[in-house]
Amino acid sequence: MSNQEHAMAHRDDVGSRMGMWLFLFTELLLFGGLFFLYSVYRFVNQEEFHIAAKELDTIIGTFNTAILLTSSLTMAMSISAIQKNNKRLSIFFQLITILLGFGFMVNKYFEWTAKINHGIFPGSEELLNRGSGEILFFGLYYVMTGLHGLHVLIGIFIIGTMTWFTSRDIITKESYVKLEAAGLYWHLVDIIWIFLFPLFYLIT
Amino acid sequence: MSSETTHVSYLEYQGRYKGLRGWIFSTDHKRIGIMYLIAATVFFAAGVVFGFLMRLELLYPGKTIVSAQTYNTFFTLHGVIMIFLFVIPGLPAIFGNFFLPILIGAKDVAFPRLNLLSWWLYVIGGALVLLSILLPGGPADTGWTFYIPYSVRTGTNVIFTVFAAFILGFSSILTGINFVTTIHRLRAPGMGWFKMPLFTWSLYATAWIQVLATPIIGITLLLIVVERVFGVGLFDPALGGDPVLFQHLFWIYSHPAVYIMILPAMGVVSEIIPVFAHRTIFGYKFIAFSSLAIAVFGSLVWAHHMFAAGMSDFGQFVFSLLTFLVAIPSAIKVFNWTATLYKGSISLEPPMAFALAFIFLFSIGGLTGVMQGALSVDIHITDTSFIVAHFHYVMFGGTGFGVFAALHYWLPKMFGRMYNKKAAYSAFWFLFIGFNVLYFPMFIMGWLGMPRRYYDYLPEYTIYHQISTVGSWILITGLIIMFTNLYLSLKRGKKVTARNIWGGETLEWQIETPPTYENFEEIPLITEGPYEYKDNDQDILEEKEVV
Amino acid sequence: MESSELIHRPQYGKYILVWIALLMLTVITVTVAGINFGVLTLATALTVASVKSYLVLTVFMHLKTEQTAFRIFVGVALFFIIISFVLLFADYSFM
Amino acid sequence: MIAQSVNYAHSVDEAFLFILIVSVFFLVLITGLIITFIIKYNRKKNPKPTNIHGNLPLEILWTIIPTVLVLIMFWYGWTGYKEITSPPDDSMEIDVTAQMWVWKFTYKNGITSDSLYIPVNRPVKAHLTSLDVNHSFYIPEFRIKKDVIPGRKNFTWFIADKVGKYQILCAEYCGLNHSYMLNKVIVLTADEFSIWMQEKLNEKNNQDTVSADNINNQSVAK
Ligand code: HEA
Ligand code: HEA
Ligand code: CUA
Ligand SMILES: [Cu+2]
Repeated sequence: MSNQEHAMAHRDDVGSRMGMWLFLFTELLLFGGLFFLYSVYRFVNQEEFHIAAKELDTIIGTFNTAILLTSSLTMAMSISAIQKNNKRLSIFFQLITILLGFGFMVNKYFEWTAKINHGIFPGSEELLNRGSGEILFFGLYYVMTGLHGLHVLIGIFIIGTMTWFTSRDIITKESYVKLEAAGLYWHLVDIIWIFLFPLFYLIT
Repeated sequence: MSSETTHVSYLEYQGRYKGLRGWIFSTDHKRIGIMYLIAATVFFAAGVVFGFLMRLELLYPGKTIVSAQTYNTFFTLHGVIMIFLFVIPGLPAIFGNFFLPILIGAKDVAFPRLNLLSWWLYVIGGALVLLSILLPGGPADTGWTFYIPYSVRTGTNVIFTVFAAFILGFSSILTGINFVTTIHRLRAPGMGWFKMPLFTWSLYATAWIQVLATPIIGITLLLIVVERVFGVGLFDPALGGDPVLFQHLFWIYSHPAVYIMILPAMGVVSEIIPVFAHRTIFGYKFIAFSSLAIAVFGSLVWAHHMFAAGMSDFGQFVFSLLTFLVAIPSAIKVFNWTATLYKGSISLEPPMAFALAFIFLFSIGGLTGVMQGALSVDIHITDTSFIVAHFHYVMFGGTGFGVFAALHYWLPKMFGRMYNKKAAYSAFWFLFIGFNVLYFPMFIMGWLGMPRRYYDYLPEYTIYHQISTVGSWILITGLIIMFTNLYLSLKRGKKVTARNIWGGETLEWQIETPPTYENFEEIPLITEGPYEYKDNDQDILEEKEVV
Repeated sequence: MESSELIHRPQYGKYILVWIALLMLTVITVTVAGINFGVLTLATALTVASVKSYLVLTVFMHLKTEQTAFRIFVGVALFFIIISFVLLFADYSFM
Repeated sequence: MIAQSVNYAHSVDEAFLFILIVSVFFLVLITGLIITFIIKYNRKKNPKPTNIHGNLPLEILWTIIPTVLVLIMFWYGWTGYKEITSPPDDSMEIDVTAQMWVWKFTYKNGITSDSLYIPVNRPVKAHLTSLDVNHSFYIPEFRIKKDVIPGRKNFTWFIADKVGKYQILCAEYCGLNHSYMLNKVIVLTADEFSIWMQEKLNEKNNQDTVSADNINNQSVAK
């Protein structure tokens, strides 16, 4: 498109990253709204939040934290690799990142189904019989981890696209700002998990 | 690129696509601005019709033209359309898109394709709102505030409307991201922060609010959907939720949003006043910084919409105090604009008339806003038509007249055609008088205890309602004259080729009329501030003379 | 782009160190949560989470080596979240 | 100005009046200046404009003056609000229940009523409960309004100081018949009020006995 000419006439990597950071803020505040909800409800229903949190599996949570942290590492390394012009290694790291992302989701899947099999899901009879604090806790649990899971899936998709770009030499040593942006996104998803984890699994 | 193409105006320029597709797939900021103008006008027309019908209904107590349910959907649609489809995107998306890059000496915004995406999201969101009218269940009847629990209980198409607002939110965010990055990265060489035109400053402050506050309403509206579809109890009091918390989250965005609406209009006024006073602006830095101050303070006062909801006393105290402080930067702007007229050489062209009307109407709106900030007073007037009057004064008298001013100021530049000035003046007077006749009685009614969102009312308020309805007819007459005049000018108005129609000193007046596809043949080198008016004989510098 | 070359020196070693630190912090926070500290539990959990985020932000996300504007941006965003939070609790903590 | 029929109405109105006066002053000042400048520095009369970039003392002046004024306004509003929210301990307590789209008033002795009957010059504290969505309890002449929100324990209070009938409105949008969710406060003298209450009590006792009779009759019939 000739329109692109004047946009592409000069490339501005700093500008691209700046745009990405601004977008990350909107993601952060999207979750921010949920964190506001969480903190108010927790403040009002401290006891019941404690009781409810006991039912979440700390081991799965910890395991998933480790997975995401590791995936952040491989993501960062894939950028280093492309900077060193090591295309193969970069793709390798990206694939590992994707794999870890899927691992995270598989864990999530088992965690959620276990809860649902215990009859704990929004609107379930089991849950409605409990105190309102517990209803809120699990409501928030599903919404927040659900939204986070959705972001992991989106992240996987984006990184997948980047892998494809890398293999097609669209992302190269000279021009890798797209990969950086994908990385920023992935790290943000990680940061959100860093907060979700203690707030849901560790407050027993 | 050959020198030939550089001289083709953006209207005639042929890219990869031709005809209509050359517009709806164009990433040129100017074309996107025009497309926003067209789309916004369509949605705006829908909003106006609902407003007009509401006034008709209120002409007499009891049923006049529609049922209560229909009336309730009217004010909801009216509010949603006006807020999310008109005043929020209005100035930034139309005139910001068109002029921001030009004002800072750039060829386009930082992310042209994102810009196009944002337009598409806008149109899709708008279409969803209109679609909700046609679908079974009927349009939402919650008011534009979507307060829970009612918004979860009603059987109407709330999900649609809410989802539309969510999409529109993202459109707005993308515009914000684009503008912040553009202003940081694409200023022409030499254009320091304090050489930027004030419209740019106001867009910058606005863009930050768009980026930071909008996601909060995004998630809040999404939760309504989640609550309705999955029955997750997050706000439902039956499940332990807190409806007031919903209000907090709603207003954390929606109060700053009112500054998304007004800041760009203030920017427009700051452009127009020095041009038509033919002198430099008074207190440039104060106006620039007050935009930022409004953005910052504006984020801290949201709960003044909830003074009757039962917050803690400490909450009431803090939010009331902060509300009063947010009035100060606005006051600073008003004083500086007034001072800019001093010792000017004022020509009252149509844009100037609208800009001055803006100051007057916005002051009334703002000062009544200050009344609402006072706790004891607000308890009495909250949720009455006093509030309705307040926000029409600021949104319509403020932003609306700001848009009118911008239209009359920039349209000749955008299309190279001049409108009929006589018609413009008569439209102005109809609008100005009609406006006050329409909304001023609402202050009185409100103080006397007429609640808002009332389909029917007690007989003692009849007279005020009738005056108000007559006002709406005057206003709409003005509106029709104005739009007809502007529309006709595009078809057969006098051709304008002069670069500088009004004698402005900002960059858009230094390029061709209408602008070429690339805006600038060569990126200019900026050496001085935007409102220098070097030709004026005496050049009194800062702090030399007391007014 | 000159500056960005300079900013993004490949640094596997540093990344791995950070990764180890992050895992250790996770272990710490999980262990601490096991012991009952009362009110302090939440405080420690959040402090550890903040330290972890700081590491991710500065090293993985290169905030440390980006232009100053980026750090100001992050400051602005955090300020907005924190002040909103504080004001929200200006209502709720005094109910 | 709207009738004042409650103890603190005057302080609300005073705050309003103060802000109104300041506002009118500034509005007139600004409009006046604008019009004067338009006339005096018209293009025809004053073809040579003068550039004035700014004036620091003036900026400081017009920042400080509004700030001070605004703080005074705030204080007016806040002290008035304190009055509105601090009921005396000996208030008569009434439960107000809102439901789409009716009000119900329940007295401490179990008597219920559709309109709010209260004695004059006696503090009344109204506890507000909603059975469905948000409503708002509004009596313009009393300058009170408080949202009635499900799951929240809101209250409001007042001392009506004039006998008479006043309008109750619902001021928070609550659906179809929001604008018909009206009723009256009927302020009676202390004597009238106890007579009314006595009648209500008798009525209730009668009803109780009548319904008790009904049940007896039915069981007899069986
Ligand atoms: C463009 C939009 C816009 C703007 C700019 C404003 C500006 C302001 N608004 Fe308004 N407001 C709305 C749109 C806007 N508002 C809307 C839409 C609602 C209702 C939403 C709903 O419920 O549906 C609302 C409701 C609203 C309320 C809630 C009322 C209620 O529901 O109970 C309050 C309360 O404090 C308020 C206050 C203010 C204040 C203090 C300002 C200030 O920023 C004003 C500052 C300006 C001035 C003060 C005037 C200029 C200055 C001078 C002339 C100098 C002299 C001044 C002094 C000495 C003070 N507004
Ligand atoms: C900018 C916002 C905006 C605008 C312009 C208007 C315009 C009008 N409004 Fe308003 N109104 C709202 C925003 C707006 N409204 C909102 C948010 C609510 C609250 C909804 C709720 O309670 O949930 C409301 C509610 C509301 C009510 C109260 C309903 C109730 O509480 O029962 C009434 C009643 O009369 C009313 C009347 C009108 C009329 C007659 C018009 C107009 O029809 C008058 C005619 C319009 C014009 C003459 C032109 C204006 C032109 C422009 C602003 C610029 C055009 C430029 C371009 C398209 C480029 N509106
Ligand atoms: Cu009840 Cu409105
Ligand atoms: Cu507000």
